[in-house]
Amino acid sequence: MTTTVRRRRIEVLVDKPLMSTVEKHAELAGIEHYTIFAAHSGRGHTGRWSDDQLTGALAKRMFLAVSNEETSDRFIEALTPFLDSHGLVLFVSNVEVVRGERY
Amino acid sequence: MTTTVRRRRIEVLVDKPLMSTVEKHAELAGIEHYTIFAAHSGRGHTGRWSDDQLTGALAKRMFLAVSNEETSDRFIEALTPFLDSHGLVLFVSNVEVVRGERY
Amino acid sequence: MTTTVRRRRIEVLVDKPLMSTVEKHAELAGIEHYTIFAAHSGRGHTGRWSDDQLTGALAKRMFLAVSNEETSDRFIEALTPFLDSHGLVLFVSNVEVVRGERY
Amino acid sequence: MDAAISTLLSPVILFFILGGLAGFARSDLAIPESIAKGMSLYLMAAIGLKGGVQVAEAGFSLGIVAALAAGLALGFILPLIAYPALRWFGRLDGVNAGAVAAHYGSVSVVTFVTGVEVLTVGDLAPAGYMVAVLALMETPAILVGLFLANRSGAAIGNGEGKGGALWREVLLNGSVVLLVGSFLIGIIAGKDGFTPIAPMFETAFRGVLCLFLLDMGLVAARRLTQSRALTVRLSVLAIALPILNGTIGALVGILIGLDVGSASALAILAASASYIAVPAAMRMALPRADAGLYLALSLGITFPFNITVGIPLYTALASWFAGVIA
Amino acid sequence: MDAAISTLLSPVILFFILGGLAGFARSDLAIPESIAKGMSLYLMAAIGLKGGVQVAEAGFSLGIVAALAAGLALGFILPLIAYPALRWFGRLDGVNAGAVAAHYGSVSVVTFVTGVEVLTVGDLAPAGYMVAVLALMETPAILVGLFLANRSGAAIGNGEGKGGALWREVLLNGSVVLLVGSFLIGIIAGKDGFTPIAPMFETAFRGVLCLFLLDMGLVAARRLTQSRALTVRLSVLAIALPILNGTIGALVGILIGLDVGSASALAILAASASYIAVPAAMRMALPRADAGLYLALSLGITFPFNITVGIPLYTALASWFAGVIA
Amino acid sequence: MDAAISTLLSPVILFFILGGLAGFARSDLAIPESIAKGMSLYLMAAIGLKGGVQVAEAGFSLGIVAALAAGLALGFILPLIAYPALRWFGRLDGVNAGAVAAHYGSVSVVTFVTGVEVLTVGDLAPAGYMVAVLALMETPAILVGLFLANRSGAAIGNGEGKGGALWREVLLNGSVVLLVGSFLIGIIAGKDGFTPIAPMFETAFRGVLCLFLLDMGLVAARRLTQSRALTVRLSVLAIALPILNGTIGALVGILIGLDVGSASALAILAASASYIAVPAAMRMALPRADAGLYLALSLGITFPFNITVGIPLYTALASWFAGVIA
Ligand SMILES: Nc1ncnc2c1ncn2[C@@H]1O[C@H](COP(=O)(O)O)[C@@H](O)[C@H]1O
Ligand SMILES: Nc1ncnc2c1ncn2[C@@H]1O[C@H](COP(=O)(O)O)[C@@H](O)[C@H]1O
Ligand SMILES: Nc1ncnc2c1ncn2[C@@H]1O[C@H](COP(=O)(O)O)[C@@H](O)[C@H]1O
Ligand code: NA
Ligand code: NA
Ligand code: NA
Repeated sequence: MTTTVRRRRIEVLVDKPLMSTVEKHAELAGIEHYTIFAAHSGRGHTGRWSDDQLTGALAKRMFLAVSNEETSDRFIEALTPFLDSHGLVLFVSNVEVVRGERY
Repeated sequence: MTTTVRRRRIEVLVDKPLMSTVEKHAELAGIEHYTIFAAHSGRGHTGRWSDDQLTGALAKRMFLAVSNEETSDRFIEALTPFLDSHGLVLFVSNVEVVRGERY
Repeated sequence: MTTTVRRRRIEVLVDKPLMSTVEKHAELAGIEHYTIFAAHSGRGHTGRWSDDQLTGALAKRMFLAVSNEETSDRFIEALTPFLDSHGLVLFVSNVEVVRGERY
Repeated sequence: MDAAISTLLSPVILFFILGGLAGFARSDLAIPESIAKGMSLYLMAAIGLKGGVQVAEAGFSLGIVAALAAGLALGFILPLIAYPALRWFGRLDGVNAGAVAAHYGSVSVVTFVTGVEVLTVGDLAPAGYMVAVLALMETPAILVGLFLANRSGAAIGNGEGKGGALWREVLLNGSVVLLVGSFLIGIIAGKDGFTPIAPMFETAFRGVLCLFLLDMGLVAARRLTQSRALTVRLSVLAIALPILNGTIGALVGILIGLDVGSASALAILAASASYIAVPAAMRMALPRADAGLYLALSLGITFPFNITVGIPLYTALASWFAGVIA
Repeated sequence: MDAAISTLLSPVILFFILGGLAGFARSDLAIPESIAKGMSLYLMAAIGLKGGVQVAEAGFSLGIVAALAAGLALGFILPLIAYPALRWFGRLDGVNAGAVAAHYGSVSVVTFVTGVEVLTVGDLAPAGYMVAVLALMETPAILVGLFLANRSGAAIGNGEGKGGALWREVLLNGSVVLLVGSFLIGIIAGKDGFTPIAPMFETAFRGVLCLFLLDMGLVAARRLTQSRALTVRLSVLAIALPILNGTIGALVGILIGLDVGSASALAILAASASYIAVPAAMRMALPRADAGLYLALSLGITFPFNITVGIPLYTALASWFAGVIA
Repeated sequence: MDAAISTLLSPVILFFILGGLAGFARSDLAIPESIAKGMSLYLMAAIGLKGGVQVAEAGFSLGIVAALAAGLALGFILPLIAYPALRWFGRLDGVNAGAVAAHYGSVSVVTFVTGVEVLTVGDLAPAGYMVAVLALMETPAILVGLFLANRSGAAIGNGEGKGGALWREVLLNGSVVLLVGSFLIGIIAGKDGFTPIAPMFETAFRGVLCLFLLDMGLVAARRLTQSRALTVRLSVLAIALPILNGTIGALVGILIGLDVGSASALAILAASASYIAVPAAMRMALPRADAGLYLALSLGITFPFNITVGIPLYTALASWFAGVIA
């Protein structure tokens, strides 16, 4: 059987215009590889929203990175001050990966 | 280190025209915040599909919400009758969040 | 309460032109149902990328399947030789599902 | 015969064939979904506007009422014919038979649009009000199909979906709203109001139709190859039903006194199978029905048949009936 | 009055109304986002090009300088009027009041484009350089709005976003770059260079505007129904502010010696509220402001008001001021 | 010289420069991907149709055979020249050198389209059959590039991708299918069949090209700034290779007896580097090659060079060779 090791999966929901803040702190914390997904719509404290490419103000993205515990802790620490001011939604969970040395 | 608490991550794959059922039950169960993603394509018991915006009949969405155990149980319970009739695919897993009181 | 059982959630980040390899091995390993999402952008060892539909060469997809341990192990085993050559990124984690016999 | 061949050799149809061939050969040629959707909306707005302007020019006539009534009647009756054929000859269960029957009772905007193009080239341009008939025929079959599926015991989505959302989907379906709305705008604006926007909605029309049919060819081929539930019996029905419905439509059109062009248009409407309004409604109301199946039948078989063979056939039938009756 | 009614009955406005009705009825009619964005970019390129070509034809004039200066001044002053109204009458906190004020001080390209269409039909075509005024008026209000929001104590994004990204967003905003760029291309290319591309940018213009306004109607209705924070007081302001700003704009335009058409265009610019450049900048600089709210006000109320009632109103005001002063 | 400057000042090229400047300044101006893809498909269909109609008018000639043979030969030979240059001067490994060589041996549809526009304005319109040469030149270089990369020891995707999927990608690539298909439709439809769809495919052509090149400017700037592997040596090659290939193409064109316009078109094809068919095939067959690198070279450097400097240069070369030889 292929051996796997445990790593941390970090996901951050963030407004499109504020993504650069998340990316900057990811890179500072040592997260070099990440993937971004576009959200379609949702509901939050100001009601229903859906991405209209026209104004761009309501678009949301999902930032996804898998990394080791240390790096992920550093990243979470760095983002914590922005959770409220930037309305970030951050989840962390465990995943197993093959070739653990890459993460 | 930033303290995190355990919450439940609920994901539901659902046909686009049936999403309103999932949203209604989410709101009834007390899930006020959620995010929806568009799926691109896939394979199920009727074969390969891919979202063509033309007919709209084959589009699928992913509903994602993070909430506490109680709310998530209520939501799962409410959706269970629709799993078969609406072809829903529902997963639950654990995540850690900062600022646990918000979920 | 609705009873749930533990299953494996497998996610594979893969270049769009190489998706067919992943799908082929999924089907060979017995994964009959899966869903694919389009990634928006990201950062890897060759730098920043974002999906431009024009060349299509930089588009990435996320393959997602939930299945039982045995099938998922078989699939991971089959994909391992391609992790490096095809630049696949593969994560596995635990999820709970209702109607476990379907997965 | 000559007309049929010249139809097949017009760029509009050739692009459809190109798309179909590329799709079967599994070329990676693909038109972005949003572009296809945009072109589809454009075609609806254009056909609606032009129909409205024509009605504004021609004024009200009794033919309008007769055609609307005939269309409405066909919308209710055709699924009642299709359903038993699908159940007993096609061997479908009640839910799937009801869902497919709804598709064949309703109409395909693009089949109509292509038909109008072909008829216009052949000097048989149908009356402008046929656009209103098109809009009217979109929904009745949905109700009949759901009724038939329910009778067969399909609990519609556990009591869900029966509510407002479904009714909104049925009555305020995007294509119905856009067709009816543009038709009314055409009537209000009239020829003078239309002139400034004509370059967009008239001059560019055929070119857009070419590119749209290219995509439809690709989509039709994909639907056909991806479906798992398609049987020979069902494929036979996907050709027999449009021929039957088209014949009925042509006959009814001539009997109620429509000109040959308008009767042909009615036949094309009757023969066409929906692939926009009905699939969306069925997905909502009958989630257990196999979407891959009804799209394979309506988009994968009936649509190509109508575009290539059906349109000239129904036109010939309408001319023949007109000759016999006159 | 007649002019106002004929405006309301032109296809361009009728499509907007159709979209609004469909949106309120919650029809599933929807134009793909990317198509809407594409049409919006097209409209900007077209209006920029045409303005540039007109300036190349008409040559440089003192009117240009006066109009640019007036536009710039309005961009700085209008948010200073809107802010106290939003805080005290509208009962918004400082951050939201600053964000909304920025929208009303800036401009809406599509309101301008629709206004130019209506004015041109009424033989009051504004000068080509008004496009430059449009571009110039997009950003000053953003700076004033941010200043006001900050004074009220809103730590802008924790010190983040103040940096290069925000400035780039403000100064190199896509719509500003495209407008200014196309304007310059129009000046360089002149009438001769424009002729070969005119079929795309001139002939098709109104048709595209119809479809785009259909989408704007849908979007406006959605914004209005989805917002939670909309109050009666704010809704009143979303109509009072454009009337006030439009009156100021018309007056200033006539006072600095613009012809009635150009003064009307300046009034339309002053009255219009941004929904592209400003929302994006506010989301970045004031993430705590409620995006649903400012879009509901600018897109959901002010935009429809301007398109249907405002444009003829501001034109009438400009004509009246011109008469009084002459 | 004059011709070169007037080329640079045409709106088509100015929009490209605008896009490039906006991209370098990191403006948030962006054209939705699906719109860009749609315009790219439109341009292919239009150029294919027009080429086909011209061939239908002009009839078959020996020139066609000569041009096709020359194009095929260039497609096989040019990568064999590029590969050693990339390995030894550019210091790339075998896999990347093979992948990049394939790009330079293949062709860019938009460079060709822009070239035809420029040539037509300068009264040097190339023959319609050059579209067939364009289609024929898309794939041979892919085979040669893969052969070279493999010789250097790159196990292609672990034995995967060698199969049907890759061959389908290479031979049934969307752009090849659309070009060849539209070309054939143009031949079948002829001038009479083309007239009704000409407003879409001919009149609007240049306008669409403007907007598409705006996007290409943005994309080129992004490719250039995002790549990590770009070196000075490789950048030199990204300009030297098109000059060399263009010179060869112009010479070959004149030697086989093509008119100056067609020879210039062959030169432009030879000089251009693929950014649609080849990147997709390389991603599949050589997943370890750096996609950021080959796109930076072909889209970020060679494409802008050809659009602004290359096209007039190769045309001048072809004229000069024609004079020398005559
Ligand atoms: N618990 C959650 N689960 C999933 N998505 C969420 C959650 N909380 C917030 N979001 C998303 O983030 C957006 C902003 O959240 P809020 O700041 O709470 O309005 C919402 O509109 C949702 O799309
Ligand atoms: N185990 C699974 N993992 C991921 N996606 C699934 C799974 N089961 C079903 N799906 C998705 O849900 C769709 C409908 O599933 P089914 O009802 O099994 O045909 C499929 O086409 C997939 O896209
Ligand atoms: N650890 C990771 N977490 C999330 N996405 C990743 C990760 N590693 C790689 N990726 C994605 O996969 C792409 C290719 O990765 P690489 O092969 O490392 O260049 C990157 O551009 C990312 O989008
Ligand atoms: Na029918
Ligand atoms: Na304003
Ligand atoms: Na080349």
